[in-house]
Amino acid sequence: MNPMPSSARSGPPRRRGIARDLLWHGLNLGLPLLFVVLPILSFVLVSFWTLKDGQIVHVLTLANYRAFFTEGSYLQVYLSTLALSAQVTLINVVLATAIAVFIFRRTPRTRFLILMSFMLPLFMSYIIKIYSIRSILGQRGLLNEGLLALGLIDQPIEALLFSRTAIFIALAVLYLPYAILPIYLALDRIPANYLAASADLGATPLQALRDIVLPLGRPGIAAGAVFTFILTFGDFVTPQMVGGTQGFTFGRIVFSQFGLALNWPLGSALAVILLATTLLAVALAGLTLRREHVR
Amino acid sequence: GPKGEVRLLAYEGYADPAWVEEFEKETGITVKVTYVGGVDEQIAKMKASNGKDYDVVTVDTASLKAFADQKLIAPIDKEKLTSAKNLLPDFQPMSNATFGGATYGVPWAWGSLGMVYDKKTFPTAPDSWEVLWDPRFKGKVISLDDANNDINFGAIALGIKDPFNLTDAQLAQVKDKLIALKKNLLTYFAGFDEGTTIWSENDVVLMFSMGELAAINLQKKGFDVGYVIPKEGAVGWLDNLTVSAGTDNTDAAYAWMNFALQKKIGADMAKKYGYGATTDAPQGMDYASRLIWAQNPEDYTRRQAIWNEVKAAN
Amino acid sequence: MQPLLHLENISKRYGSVRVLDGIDITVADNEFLTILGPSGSGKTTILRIIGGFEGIDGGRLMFEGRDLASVPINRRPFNTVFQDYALFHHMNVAENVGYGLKVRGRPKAEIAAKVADVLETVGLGALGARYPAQLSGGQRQRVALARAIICEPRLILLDEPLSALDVELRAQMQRFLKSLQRRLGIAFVFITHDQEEAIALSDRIIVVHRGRIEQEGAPEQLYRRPRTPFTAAFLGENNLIPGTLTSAEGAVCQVETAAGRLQATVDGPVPSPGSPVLLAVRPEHITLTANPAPGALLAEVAEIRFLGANILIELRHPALPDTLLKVRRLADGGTTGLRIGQSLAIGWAAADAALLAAS
Amino acid sequence: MQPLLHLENISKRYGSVRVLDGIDITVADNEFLTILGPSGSGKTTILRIIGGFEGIDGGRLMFEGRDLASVPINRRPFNTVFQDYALFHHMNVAENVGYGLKVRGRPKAEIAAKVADVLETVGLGALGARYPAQLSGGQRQRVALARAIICEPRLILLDEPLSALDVELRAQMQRFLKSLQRRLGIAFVFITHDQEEAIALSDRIIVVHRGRIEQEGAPEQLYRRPRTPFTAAFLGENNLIPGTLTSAEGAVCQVETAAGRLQATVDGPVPSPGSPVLLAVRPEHITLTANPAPGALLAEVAEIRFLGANILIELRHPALPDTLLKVRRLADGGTTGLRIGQSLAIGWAAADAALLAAS
Amino acid sequence: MKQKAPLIDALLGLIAMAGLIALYAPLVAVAALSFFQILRVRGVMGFAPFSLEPYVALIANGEILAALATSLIVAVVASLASLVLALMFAFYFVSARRGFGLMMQVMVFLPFLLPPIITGLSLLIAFREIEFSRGLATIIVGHIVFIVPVVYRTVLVRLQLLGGSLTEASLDLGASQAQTLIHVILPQMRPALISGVLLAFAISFDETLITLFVAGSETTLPIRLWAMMRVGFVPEINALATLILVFTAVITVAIGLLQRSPAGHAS
Ligand SMILES: Nc1ncnc2c1ncn2[C@@H]1O[C@H](COP(=O)(O)OP(=O)(O)OP(=O)(O)O)[C@@H](O)[C@H]1O
Ligand SMILES: Nc1ncnc2c1ncn2[C@@H]1O[C@H](COP(=O)(O)OP(=O)(O)OP(=O)(O)O)[C@@H](O)[C@H]1O
Ligand SMILES: NCCCCNCCCN
Ligand SMILES: [Mg+2]
Ligand SMILES: [Mg+2]
Repeated sequence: MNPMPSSARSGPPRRRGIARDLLWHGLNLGLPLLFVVLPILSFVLVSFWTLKDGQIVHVLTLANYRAFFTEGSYLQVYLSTLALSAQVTLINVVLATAIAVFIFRRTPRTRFLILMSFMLPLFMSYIIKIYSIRSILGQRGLLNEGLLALGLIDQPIEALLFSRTAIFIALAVLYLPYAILPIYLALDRIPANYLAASADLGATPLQALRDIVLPLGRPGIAAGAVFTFILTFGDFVTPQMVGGTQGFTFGRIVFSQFGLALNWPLGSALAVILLATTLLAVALAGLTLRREHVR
Repeated sequence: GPKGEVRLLAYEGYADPAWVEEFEKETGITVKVTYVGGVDEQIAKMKASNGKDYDVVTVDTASLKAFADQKLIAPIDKEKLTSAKNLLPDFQPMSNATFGGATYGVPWAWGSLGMVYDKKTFPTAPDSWEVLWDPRFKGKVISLDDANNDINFGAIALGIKDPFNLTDAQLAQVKDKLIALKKNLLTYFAGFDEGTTIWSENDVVLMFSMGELAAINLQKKGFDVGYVIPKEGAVGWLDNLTVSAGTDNTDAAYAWMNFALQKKIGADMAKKYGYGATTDAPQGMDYASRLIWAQNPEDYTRRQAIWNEVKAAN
Repeated sequence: MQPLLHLENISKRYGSVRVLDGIDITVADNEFLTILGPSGSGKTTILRIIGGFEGIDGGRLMFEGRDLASVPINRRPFNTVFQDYALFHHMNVAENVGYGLKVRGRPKAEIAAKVADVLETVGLGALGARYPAQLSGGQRQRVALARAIICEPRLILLDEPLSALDVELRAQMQRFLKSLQRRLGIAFVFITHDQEEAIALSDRIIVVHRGRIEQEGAPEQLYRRPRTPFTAAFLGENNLIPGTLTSAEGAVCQVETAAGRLQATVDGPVPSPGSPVLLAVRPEHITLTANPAPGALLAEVAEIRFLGANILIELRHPALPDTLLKVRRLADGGTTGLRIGQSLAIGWAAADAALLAAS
Repeated sequence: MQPLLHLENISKRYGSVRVLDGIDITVADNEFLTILGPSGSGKTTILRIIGGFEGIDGGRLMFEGRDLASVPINRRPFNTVFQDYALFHHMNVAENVGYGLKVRGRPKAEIAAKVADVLETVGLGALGARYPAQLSGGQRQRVALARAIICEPRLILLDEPLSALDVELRAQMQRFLKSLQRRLGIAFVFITHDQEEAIALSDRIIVVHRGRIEQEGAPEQLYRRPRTPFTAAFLGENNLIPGTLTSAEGAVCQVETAAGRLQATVDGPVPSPGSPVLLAVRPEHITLTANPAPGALLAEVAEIRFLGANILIELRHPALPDTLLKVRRLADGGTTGLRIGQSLAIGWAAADAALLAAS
Repeated sequence: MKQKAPLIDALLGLIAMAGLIALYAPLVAVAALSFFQILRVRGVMGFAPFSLEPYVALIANGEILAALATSLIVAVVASLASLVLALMFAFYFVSARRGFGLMMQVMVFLPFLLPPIITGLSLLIAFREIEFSRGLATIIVGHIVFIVPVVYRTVLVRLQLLGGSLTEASLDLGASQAQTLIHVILPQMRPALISGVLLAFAISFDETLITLFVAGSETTLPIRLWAMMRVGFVPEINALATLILVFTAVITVAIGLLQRSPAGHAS
């Protein structure tokens, strides 16, 4: 059911002048069209051009898309970035769901504060945080030095930084709050008496989690997954800074085409591919929500 | 921008607040500085706005031609550049910044992409870039991440005489060389600071650096490091002051350039940031003659593609 | 014999509001117990405490002699039909109903069969695939009922489970509940506002008032022998006439009222003469005569209300201006002659007038 | 005279399910109209269409001659008491009740005064500061009621507004609604499952069955003269005996049934002899005699159920094995002698047995 | 009522605790380093004694403070505007015909789905084309375009779970759509709105790559940091980051305390 009854669906009648109707559609379709689609559209066009001797050739061709599949290491980097983001998304959604459920099980009074304590880290610049993560995890970083000083180890642990694992950890930490918030907000709407009823029917807390909490939290979980996937798929700064020689990702390749390489056509095509990927992720998340029966 | 304003697109350290303050007091022109992190962002930004957002842009000699070809910067009007006389004689001809009969930049700051080494590990300075490939130092080497300069560096390390005009065969050679280096690398880094920070937090003994500042900063932090230009040579970079093609305020642009090219400003920059000034012989930077001064390379696009493959290689 | 369930001296507070006070209730095996009381008297709270949804501030809750304090909701062999149904909106009717079996790990085929069976019983055989949002109020209530009974618990807690059903369905569900009780030996704790329903279904009724137990007993006993004015007025209709006790001869007392001296029968100890009392006469026990004998109580017909099977006649006595005397008659044509304004003699057998201590 | 509200030939579908079909209802100014029907028959849907919450698939909705199609919910001079209350849980009771006035921009003082007044009326004077979650079911229902009436709309739509209230409160609210109707000249469209309530309150009752109107009329008329078996069975209890019409003399007909030849009175056109009919006798119209005259209908007492003011006696006739004949008596002691198993003669006046065409 | 589940709660608590530690470790390190700077003597790590020097230096660093001010203005305006827009879009999605809603949704989501450089460049080119000079306004627009999808999603999840009956009741009582929005819908969505706006603020406050392009000569804090990365952060950056965090925490706690819902505001 819709919070706002409307005339458009088979809902109740509602008087609204044609002018108001136009304004409403205009605002909602016009604004994004003007500020988003039109500006971006040119890049889609550019993606079908090519570069020859440093100059753009204005002839439509699929060359850039072909290049993605056949030349260099675009496809390989794309796939490994995809895998990385998928892994981070998976682990973050699991963690964020656990944390959201944890918050949900607190008393109503404390929930908001706990939630906010998970959001607070977003207020520190991620660049500073990455620097900080590095100075903690470095071979001569705070962690190693601390452990050495305490005598817990006698050689610095080497493997903490500059590896795929490091990227994984850093991305997970940086983007965890983005997953927690939507999931929690969905859980927060679960009627209290549903839990009473499921317990009454004999469900263990775990079963209640499986049958009530998680299904009803699904829109939030999907949103959290989409956030995490998209943000990590596009982020090349973090991998580059903590990933060592493994820190090369697809976003970086896209970015590099717009610098001195001046290869906007290829860059645009790669961006379109990135867009298609993220769109697909959104669509997939949408699919899991199809069977949504709202009260 | 408004008449009484000059807009700079610059790197960190090229518009010190003290200078800005002095300039504003002197001329009544307000200074607006926009900092960028690298030349890639700079050119993307300039291209998308046709240079209309800035009056003065600092561009290094290696990318000047690209900026000029894209019509992002305008030729220098030497008449208006009254401070040109302050330039050291070496920089007076501005030859690096001249092509197609026009001069596009005024030399402003320079440095080298040399090697930083740990003095404990190397009681005497390594004399060849080859040491970076030495398996003994696996995982203790870090390298600058810069498509163009890394290829220059690879070519230099291979002993190629003209690193700016590489043949296909040479490029392939350089690529393999750089991929081979990866095995020894702990990581790449992107700026002076990243290099020094990573050095100080990890067990690093060798660095293909972004310049003198890396060594200076490490020494300030208490690390016993040295800076050397190996026998193969090293890229010398030279950043130029240029006038944006999109400016509608040429006078203010020249006012800033004339102000910046004073000897005292150059001296202050050298002191504060460790860059070589073009108006004053810098202390300790006595190796200018051994540097291979950066030039516009044969094909940026190509180089970017190759560099991407290097970085993607396993 | 040990009761199935024993609420011992339970008290409960919400903040500073005390909603239950010294509640003591036993439920025997296979008993149909109804809790009756005005809105806000604490009925739902009692049920929620039994179900384990609310903590208590005093007393104990014993099930077959074991303290339930440490038994979590899902281990209590009870099921509840919630006042607001609490159907899972993301499950369809069949899934809702089968949920209790599913969490017990029963095989799918068994669940499907039982669900179909129970849905048939509550008259929703065709609606298994619907979602709660697609049901009417009464249909939802039946789903809630089906969901609770499918597990065949030892005790079912029902909070007004039939309130949204029409008479026919209601009668049918009542029969169903009774048969369930008989067939499965389940005990019921039932909340209803419908007194006929309470009387018809219950083995025992507990009347709750302001968080305390007012009176309890078998339906007929409670109806016929209320011991407090509250019970007298609350369970079924009653005519309450205030007065003063003048004398008593055995159980039969003389009461001085504004309308004159009236007779009543007391159940239990006789109050001392001179104490204020209430005389309670059921509307169906009042006789009406058109030709009054001398000295008879005369009243004037104020309203005649057709109620279907019954007719309610309201009469005004000049000495009792604040209360209308209610008289109930079968709508069998016997009252056809009555007219508003008509004066009638009213009377009742002394045995039918109960004497209560005024509170 | 133009009706206040006119539902013209309304039909409504949910997907492929047709829930309303050719519904035609008028509501007159100041009328108390009750919609009665089994669970799921479409009552709530009718109310929601009037309120503007549901669109329609056919027909028109006219208010004082104007088509309401383009009038949004908030401009309709109606207020609704929802079946699930729909209280704003983030507002306290007073804020909930005052909401309609607040959005009309009334001054705070006026709102406070009116809210206090209305809360007093529904017996919640002290609970203005509570939140809905802190109320009992019945208390919530009263808040919903208070919230709807405070704006004094032209028409109030009530979806089982009294179902969660106990008898006493219910009677009090019924009186209150009636007085409201009289005092403010408001019209009511009322849904209830309680037939006594429907009969007592309504000026007119509409019986809905499977999305169609079955019959409508004044309560007594509908009760006494049902025209379809459904109405006969649904509104109040009835004993329905199937048979075949053999002959008719005026309105009085002879019906051949399994239990023998019986008499009934037909309302309206007489069916042709030989057609299958139902004979409907109300439980309160059946007389019981211990000493049967020869040829009398004999039945055996199967159950005696005490209902409070009434007693329900169920009898079994050997020729009618599937149906128990229900007989209602006042619980005034007149049935004390009855015992289960006893054989009695049953009878009724021909005028009290209605003849219906079997459907 | 809450079903007791000590084991599950312990496990969840453990995860939450681990999450908090992971999230806060970098923050705590930054805060600590703002008071105790790392000092290495010949490569061996040590700490300088406690000092407020970075804080003193921060007060004197006009450039950074100006960048901070710009960032604050941008973040406040952009997050509030995003909230309003996100709400509008969410209502549109639930009320308009499905096709229109999806169309709007895809468009709104685009900037979030694309690499920021594309979003940044495309906006920059668009601004150039309409001769809209780059400045605070363009940064704000850039941020809004990027933030709206996040807030929209957050708000929509909540809105879709709201259910219609309270809205119906409000309209029934004569409230206009706007009144219903203000008195009924928004209060119900309060947690989503507050956290949505905080999230928006946080994203805007830290947005780098899009800002890089749409900025004219205005400099936000992240841009300043981005550029500073080349030569190194001055110590006052740690002080600044610490202060921002403390302020945010204080504000959040204050909101949290104001948020307290009425007792038992359960279902
Ligand atoms: N969204 C829906 N989709 C499909 N069927 C629906 C939907 N909503 C209601 N129905 C069906 O429409 C019919 C009429 O529903 P309605 O709520 O009007 O019944 P009602 O007469 O009010 O019943 P009750 O007395 O039980 O409240 C029911 O059979 C119900 O199952
Ligand atoms: N959370 C709460 N805070 C304060 N008072 C409450 C709370 N919950 C219930 N109450 C009060 O406790 C009393 C008992 O409530 P309960 O729900 O048990 O009543 P009830 O007998 O079921 O009434 P009804 O017949 O109306 O459903 C009521 O007066 C109610 O207002
Ligand atoms: N911070 C000033 C350093 C400038 C170095 N410019 C080198 C350009 C290499 N692309
Ligand atoms: Mg209750
Ligand atoms: Mg209904």
